[in-house]
Amino acid sequence: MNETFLTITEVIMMPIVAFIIGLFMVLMMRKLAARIQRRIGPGVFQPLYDIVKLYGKQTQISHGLIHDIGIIMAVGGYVAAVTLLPVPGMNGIADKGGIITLTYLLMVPSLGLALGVGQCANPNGSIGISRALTSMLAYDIPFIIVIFGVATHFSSTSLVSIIAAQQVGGFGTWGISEMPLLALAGLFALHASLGKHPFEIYVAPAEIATGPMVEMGGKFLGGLFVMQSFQLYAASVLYVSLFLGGGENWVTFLLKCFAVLIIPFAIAYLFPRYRTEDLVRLMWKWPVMLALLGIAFVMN
Amino acid sequence: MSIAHSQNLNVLLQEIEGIQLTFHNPRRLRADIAAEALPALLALLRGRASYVHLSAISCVDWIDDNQFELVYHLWSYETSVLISAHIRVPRDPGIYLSVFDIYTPAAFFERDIHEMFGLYFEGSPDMSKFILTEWNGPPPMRKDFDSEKWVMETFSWQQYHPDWLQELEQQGGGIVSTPESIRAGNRPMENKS
Amino acid sequence: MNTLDALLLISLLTALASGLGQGHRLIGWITALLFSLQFVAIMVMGSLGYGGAVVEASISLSIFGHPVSWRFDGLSWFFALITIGAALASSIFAAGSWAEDYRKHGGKPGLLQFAIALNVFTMLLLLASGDLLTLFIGWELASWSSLLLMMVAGGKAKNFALRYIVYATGGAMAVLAGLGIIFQLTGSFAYADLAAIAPSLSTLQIVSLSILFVFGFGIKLGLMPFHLWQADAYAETPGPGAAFLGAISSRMALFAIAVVLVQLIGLVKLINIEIPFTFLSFRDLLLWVAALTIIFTTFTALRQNDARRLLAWHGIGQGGYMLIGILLLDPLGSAGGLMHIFNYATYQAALFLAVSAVIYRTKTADLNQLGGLVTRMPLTFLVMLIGIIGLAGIPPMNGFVSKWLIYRSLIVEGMPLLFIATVIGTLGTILSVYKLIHNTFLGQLRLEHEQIREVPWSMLLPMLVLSTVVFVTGFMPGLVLDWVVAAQAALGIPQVAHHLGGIESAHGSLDMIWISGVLFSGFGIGALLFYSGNKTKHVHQLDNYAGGHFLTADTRYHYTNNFYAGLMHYIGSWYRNSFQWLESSLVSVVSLLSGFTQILFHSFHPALFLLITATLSLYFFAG
Amino acid sequence: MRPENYQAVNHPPSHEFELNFGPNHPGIEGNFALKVKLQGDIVVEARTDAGYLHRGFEKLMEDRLWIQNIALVPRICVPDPVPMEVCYSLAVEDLANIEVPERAQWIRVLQLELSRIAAHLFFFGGHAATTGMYTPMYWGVADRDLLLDLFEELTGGRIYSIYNLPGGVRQDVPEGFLQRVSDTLDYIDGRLKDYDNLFFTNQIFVKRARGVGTINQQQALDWSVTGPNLRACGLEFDVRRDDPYLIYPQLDFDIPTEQAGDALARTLVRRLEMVESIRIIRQVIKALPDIKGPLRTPIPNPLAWRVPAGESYARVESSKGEVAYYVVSNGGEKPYRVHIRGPSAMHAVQVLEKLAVGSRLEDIAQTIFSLDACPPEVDR
Amino acid sequence: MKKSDLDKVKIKQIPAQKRTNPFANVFDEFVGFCRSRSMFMLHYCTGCGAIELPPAMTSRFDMERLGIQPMVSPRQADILLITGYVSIKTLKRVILTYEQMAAPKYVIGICSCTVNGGMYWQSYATAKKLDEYFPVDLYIAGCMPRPEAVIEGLQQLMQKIKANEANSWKQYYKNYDYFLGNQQHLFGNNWQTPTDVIGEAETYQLAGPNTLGEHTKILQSVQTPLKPLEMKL
Repeated sequence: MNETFLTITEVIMMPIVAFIIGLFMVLMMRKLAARIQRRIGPGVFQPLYDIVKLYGKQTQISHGLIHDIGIIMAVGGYVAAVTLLPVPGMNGIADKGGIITLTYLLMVPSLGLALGVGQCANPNGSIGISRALTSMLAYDIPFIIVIFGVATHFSSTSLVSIIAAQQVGGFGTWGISEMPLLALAGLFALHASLGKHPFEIYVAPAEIATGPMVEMGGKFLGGLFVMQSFQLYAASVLYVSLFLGGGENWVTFLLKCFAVLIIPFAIAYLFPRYRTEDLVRLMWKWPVMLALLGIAFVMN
Repeated sequence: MSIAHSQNLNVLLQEIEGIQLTFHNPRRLRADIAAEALPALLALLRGRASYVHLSAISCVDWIDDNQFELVYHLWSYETSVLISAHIRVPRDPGIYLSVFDIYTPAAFFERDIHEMFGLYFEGSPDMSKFILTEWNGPPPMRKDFDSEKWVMETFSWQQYHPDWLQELEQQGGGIVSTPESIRAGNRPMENKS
Repeated sequence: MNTLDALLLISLLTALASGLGQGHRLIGWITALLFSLQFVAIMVMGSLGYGGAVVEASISLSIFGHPVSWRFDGLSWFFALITIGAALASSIFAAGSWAEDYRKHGGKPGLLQFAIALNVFTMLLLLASGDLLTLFIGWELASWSSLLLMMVAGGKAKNFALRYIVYATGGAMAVLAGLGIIFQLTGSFAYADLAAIAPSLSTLQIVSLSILFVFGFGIKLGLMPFHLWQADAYAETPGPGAAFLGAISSRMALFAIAVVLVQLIGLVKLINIEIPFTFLSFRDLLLWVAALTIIFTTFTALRQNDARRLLAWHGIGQGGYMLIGILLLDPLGSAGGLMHIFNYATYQAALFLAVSAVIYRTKTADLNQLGGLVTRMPLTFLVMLIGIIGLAGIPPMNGFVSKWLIYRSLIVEGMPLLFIATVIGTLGTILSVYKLIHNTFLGQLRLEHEQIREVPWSMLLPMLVLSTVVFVTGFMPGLVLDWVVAAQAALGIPQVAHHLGGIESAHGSLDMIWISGVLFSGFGIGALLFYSGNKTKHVHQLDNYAGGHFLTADTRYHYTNNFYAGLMHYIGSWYRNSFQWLESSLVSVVSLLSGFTQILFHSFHPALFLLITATLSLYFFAG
Repeated sequence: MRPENYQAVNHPPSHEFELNFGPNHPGIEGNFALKVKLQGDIVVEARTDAGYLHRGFEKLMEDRLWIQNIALVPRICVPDPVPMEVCYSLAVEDLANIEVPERAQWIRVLQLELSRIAAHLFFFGGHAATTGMYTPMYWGVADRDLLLDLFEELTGGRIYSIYNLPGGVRQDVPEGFLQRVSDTLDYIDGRLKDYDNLFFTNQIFVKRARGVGTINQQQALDWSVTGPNLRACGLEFDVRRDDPYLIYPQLDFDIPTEQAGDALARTLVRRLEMVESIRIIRQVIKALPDIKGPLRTPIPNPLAWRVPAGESYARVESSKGEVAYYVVSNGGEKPYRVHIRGPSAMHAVQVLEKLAVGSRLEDIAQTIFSLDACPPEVDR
Repeated sequence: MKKSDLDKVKIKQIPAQKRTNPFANVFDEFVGFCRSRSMFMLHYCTGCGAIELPPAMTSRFDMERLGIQPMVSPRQADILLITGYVSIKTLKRVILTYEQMAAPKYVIGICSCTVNGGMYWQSYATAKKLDEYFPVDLYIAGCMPRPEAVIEGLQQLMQKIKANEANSWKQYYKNYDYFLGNQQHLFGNNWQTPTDVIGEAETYQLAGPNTLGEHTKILQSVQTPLKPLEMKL
């Protein structure tokens, strides 16, 4: 009973923590972009202001119930997913799901968003979703190979035991030093899963007018902003848990999380976006090759 | 070079009946011809004299003569001479032939002229409205359409009368001319002088 | 008379009643009632699902001196439950308004009910088989009765059904030949005798037996090179029939494979047989056939523009998962494979019924001519939504649990490439099911569909019940896992450790109660956030962003055709080059063969023809 | 007057759907629209829709004095307004037989070329943004701002300078201005390397732009393509050299060309043109201090100036292509007729419609931007 | 309909309302502050003034430091920048765009043309007084205003929003009849946008005595009903 109570407390706490960290990750992204573009960039609380403002809109235009439900699913899916990601001191329900569950749970928000966008009856949105799903197909294949490699290496699908195994011997037992090829492939997949340039095919303002977001205003867009901060958090924490030994304590954990994201962000603002098929080709070529090589090393 | 070439061109152009050539300057040649002869001239210029570039088709509304003047500006990249072929067509019924089959870009200019002047080009690929899709009035570029009158009937104006301005005006300052006074022909500068 | 007798008797009665009373208006409801009686009967036998003792039928015959008998064990019960459940749902769906509409358009709903009832009866006979002879008899009866079901619609469906029976006859030949070999070796058709000599079989014998059985049964399952008949035949069957066929019919092959290959011959032997010049064992070959089935059919489904065909193609692919699961043989994988049969049946039936409901209202299944139906048929949408989440294997629906077991098992067994193949299949599924729901229910509503309404309750009820099952068994997979464990026990496979919420294991467990709970509380938080904003105002679809332009009612503003255009620029050429080449070559081979067979078939008396072929093959293999 | 109807109609069973690019769309340049019909992501039909920026310039100009119109013309092409002023002035000077003092001509060239560099920087930014690359846009627009500062210093206006009048230019270059121009050019010259690394040789950009919206030489001539777009097809035509105006014949500059005729070639031609413009301006900076003389040929009372009857067709090479003014005077205080030939009128309508058909949805925006069309030139 | 009748309608400033609950007030102020610090402007270049927006947005002046970002679709945007003259054709799109934006929405008229037609006062193609057709919060005069002026104007708007004074969007609902009348005067009586302004006003209790009137009657008599597609069982 006591254990259940503790778990429930953690399940409540983890999304809140994730959201706050996620906001700072969004801020870091925007600041980094601004610095590369030789600007000052937004203020510290800008991500929060945006979200509060969007939720505080007076008129909220919806295209129907599914439009609403889609956003609820998109936000809710991430709220649930982050409880599967162990952070220092809190395991949540990580031992009840494992990475495979997490991987598939992370598809719930995409599905929710896809449903909501579909209801809007805007072809821009539909094309955006078709591209988003295509890119998911593209980056999930290397990602899933990476997951397989990590799970095989640590002979567990539970993130808790994976992290514990990595923390045994410091840097030497981190995933990144034991499986560098998989870590590299994972970084590719992480970058693509964030949907930043050059993999930003589904927002593509000049082509499909921000795609899925096109009919989203007010709290709908606010939901997407919330979702974005969760997305950044989930992606970086997952990567940290798989390859960087998770968090020994909050300081190193946060350092690692933010450091992981700097790489894709720094690349993102220097490249245009790929065409859809080029993205698929790229993701199915290099990361898959790297990951397969990595698996070959892991399994021997 | 252009002078030497213009000799050849002159010979060539004599094939067109009733053509009048005037050199405005060495690179500007004006050709006045009858409306019926224009397609032949253009075909000749494009086919045999390297005038591949249709720079523009201009239309002038000579309302006093009750005629539209159409000017076809043709440019040759080889001879560097611009020929402006002038024709006149009657304002009523306002129909002329399209030269789209000779010069592709003519489609745009003809569509534009049809929209702005109401001059219809037979054989042009698309004579539907383009720029003025939401305009119901007469073709606006005709000289008999008074834009200003239409504007005065349709729109109202911002009231510019802050208190300090009213005071100034009582003292004889401020803006003394109004759109009405300008329309009446007295410009502010002349007023003062 | 025991419960099995009763079940078979009711089933026979159902078939007879629906066959005799075809013209009657109420025959649909009567059949549905009889199906529910069957359902009660199977429930009475429920102890089988929890490891109860085998139930023997009291009737036993002797054919040519070989005793034949029928009996039910955990595995049979598991399959029978799905069969009767699917039949019940389809039958109810087909009983009410659907039947009237179908009759109005020249169909014979009574015949459809009869065909389903006959299918159920023959499949129960197959499932109850107590020896190889009854297995074969049941197999043949089931094949021919599904032919009847496929032919109900007439017209184009007849051609597809004939194509099926050509394949099925080929499969039957192979099975017969396999039986011949076994009979040659053991001198009897009893399971026990085969199991007894199985350890002493030579490699060649095992390989030829396995090839014959896998080929014979695999045709019905739609395994890779022999999958071409299935999608068309299923898709052209009238809605509820397609739901029944799609849900369970081809899974009989899995039952047969499980019984013969896993239970009797023993899969371990196949693992030990190396294929020369490769790293693969014979089982790996079968696994790869299954994996390729998953990938090829799933990506073929992605290209379909007809809702029924899209689902039917997925049906073939999902069979691959089940086969992989069963062939994996470890507790997790086989549990996943077996559980997937149940899960798949529930959501596939729900999906086919939902598509039938859409067809019932709109008269089309063309994904390019639908759209925006969610406002008109919200419950059907809900059913389809739950169905596609299940089919795509996303939590919290049951499809995820069985797929999780298979993935987990593939990781444990260390089979990376197969794992990747199954995941590629899942991802492809997500893509195509979104296309299905988007093109049908989301997007722009067409004018001709403005006035349509939700389907009547007789049709909604089975759909809703099925989707409830999809959800509940996803939430509490332990319910099904109990039965799966019983089936595993019947097959003699080590049983998976489970509880109500899922799987407990040292290296990563699954607790769906927690996960669903957290997911739904996540949705709750999302909803809380969402409804903390001001209330929403719903707007018309024309009040939409169109680049700042006014959207006109005559603008077609629904993106449907070539939905994954970007992807197709890359893999589209693969379809053309490889898939189509494969298809066309297979089709030409098959048409050549079938033409040849047809000539024979028509020139001889069919029975004689079968006999001759059987004797020849017996002679060939035995001699 | 309702723009569209909302009366529901039955849609024929078709696989095509429509998308509106613009007027409010980041994939369109300015206030302009392109309606495309797509099958999957392939365009099967494209119709441009212009007139959102229509102000009736040609009508307005008939209603205003010769000199008043100078304030009007730069507004016809906002990103590159100077050629409009110069071209109108040239036409009027030709009509009125006014000789422009040499110093004024040099200053005009200086201003024209500065404007060309500014327009090209703006173009790169826009083109990069269509491919999702915002950094060149942020850099390019900011660097363009330095040139706008120069304009401001020279003319008083950042965008619309109203600096060229019939007869000459309004005022002399300020003290130290040429040095500042020179410094700015040095800066931009140095920045070009960064742009090359970031944008022009960026592999992903090259991959995306190559083969997009290809025009071959015959098509280019048939469709009256002009300016950099024409030169990207390998045709070395430039109004500055072929139909020279001002003091261009005295200047030493090359006309860069590319062969491919696609979006990449069009971008690279403009990149090379910037270098040539810098070269020209350096020559102007060198020569200008030695050229003395008045800045304007005085014209009679500009408010009652009657230009002799006649007609004139003046052409200027702007950053978009050939700008031409056809001015007709009947000897009155106001022009009788002014016809403006904006280069984009060809590029943005006919050429775009033809290039868009058969192209991919991904490439539409790139096609539009690589043509560097300026919608107000279409609408006028 | 006569124009003189239209001019008679006086538009009153709507005063900022305070709630009685002090916590609600604090909350409102916080939301108001967030609104002022996060303004998404619509990426719509209606006229030539748009040329000064990229400089204001990009590295030199960097609007994002004030929380101002360009957005693509009207649903996402808070500010509609009317950058210069609006031709009649554009005006229709602008009105549609304005109605599609989610309230609170703010309109800034940039350039002199939006005030009174500017130098195109004679033109048959451009609308003259922008605030006849929908309420405008702020004008930034100039031809064209420099980026500094644009940012200065935006900062003034921020102050107004923070003080809860930028409520002009409510006027559109409360005086819809007046604005619709002007629109009908220019576009003709069968003018209709796909948006349902009256319905919105009623849903959000923004309707006032002048929401409905003779012009909305004309609208209702000619309009094709565009009711939302509600779910039906």
